[in-house]
Amino acid sequence: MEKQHKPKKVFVEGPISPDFIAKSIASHQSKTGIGAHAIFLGQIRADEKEGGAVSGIAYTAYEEMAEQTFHEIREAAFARFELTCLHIYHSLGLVPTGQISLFVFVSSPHRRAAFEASEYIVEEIKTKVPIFAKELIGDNGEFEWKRNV
Amino acid sequence: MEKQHKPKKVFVEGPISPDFIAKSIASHQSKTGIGAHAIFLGQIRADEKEGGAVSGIAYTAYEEMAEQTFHEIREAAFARFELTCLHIYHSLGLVPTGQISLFVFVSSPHRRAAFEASEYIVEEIKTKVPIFAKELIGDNGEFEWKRNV
Amino acid sequence: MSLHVLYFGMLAEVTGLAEENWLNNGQLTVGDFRAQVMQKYPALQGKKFKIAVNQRILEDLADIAPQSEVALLPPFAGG
Amino acid sequence: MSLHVLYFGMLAEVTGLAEENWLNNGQLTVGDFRAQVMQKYPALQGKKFKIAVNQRILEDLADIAPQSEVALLPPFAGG
Repeated sequence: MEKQHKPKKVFVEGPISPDFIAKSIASHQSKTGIGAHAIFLGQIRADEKEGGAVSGIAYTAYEEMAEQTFHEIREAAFARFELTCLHIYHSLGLVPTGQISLFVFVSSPHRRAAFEASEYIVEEIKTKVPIFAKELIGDNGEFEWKRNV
Repeated sequence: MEKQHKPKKVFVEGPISPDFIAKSIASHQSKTGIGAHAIFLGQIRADEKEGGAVSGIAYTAYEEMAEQTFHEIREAAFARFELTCLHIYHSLGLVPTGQISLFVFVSSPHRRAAFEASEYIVEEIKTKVPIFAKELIGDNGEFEWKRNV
Repeated sequence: MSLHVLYFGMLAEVTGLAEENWLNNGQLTVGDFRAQVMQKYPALQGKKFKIAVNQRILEDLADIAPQSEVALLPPFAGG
Repeated sequence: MSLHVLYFGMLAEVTGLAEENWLNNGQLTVGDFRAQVMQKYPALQGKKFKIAVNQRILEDLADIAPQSEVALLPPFAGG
């Protein structure tokens, strides 16, 4: 990769709104080399636990290391796939059930690269980025620490 | 597949707006079994041709057969993957360069199924649905019929 | 027998029409029909197309039922 | 030497703090540090964690440079 991409801020406070996603899409309509966008959204499930249903997730992170790791994942994706644009957003703090905590937005001239990069990036995020998630359960202040498998 | 899904209208007149996509996402936030959305968007590229750059695509279709084929693709995807929701929208008529003509929206409890279904559905659409595309080139009324390869 | 024939995309430009009625004495296979339509519109020579009968793409050996809707489909370009 | 130690997620609950300074006579490997921290906080026994030194996850045999930032990272759960 000859071109280095400027590190971009990934973390946002609280849920990622559909309106934010729409604005991101709209801002790519002037890039007329793009033929395919692949978007991945992670949404908080109301999984049933012993103490009740999950009502939300509180995210924390080792922020500096996480932002650096996101940057490295982006660079690796640009090197590996033919991409025009790549944006990653992840929530910190509380994200209630049904809301979106991860937004991966990949754009390419062709669909093959968009699909492959989208999967690659999501898997890399799950395994490499130091983000921690406390699942809030029921109404009595119970919680459980989540882990990606 | 025990459950049959009601045929849904796929075709929309003209481009698919980012705002429409945002509304679709928002309407899935009450479905708290969903953990992953995979969205594919097809955007019109300004490819350079002999007579100039592509300025847009005019879509036509064998509409009845196309809607039936879309329905069959949806049923096959529900049978093959663990999906909560699946929506497909495709433009008819003129879609200018930079605008969106295809919106495939797959939702699942888990990311694996969402990714796989998204790719499967887009490939099926490209090869099986009788949609025809006239690429409009430059300013002199030139055009070229597009074909998926 | 009588068929209703539809032309799509570049094929409608070649034939100059979007649809027409098609009359024939006796049974037709898809292959028979393909030969007839290419004889009527020689400009179809060299064009790639599939034939759908009542919205199903059929091979040349298949019979066309009377009153069928027959469509000439150029290469697909959705997405 | 002196290190700055950070605890994240469930590990911060176990130790009761988010960060602290760590003093030691002489050189430490990651494995040495792991043993020390588990001695200081026995509740860390049985918890799964990785150790990052200056934001890089290192194996137990690696040396820790003086003045490093050392982080205890429980299982990741992004996405």
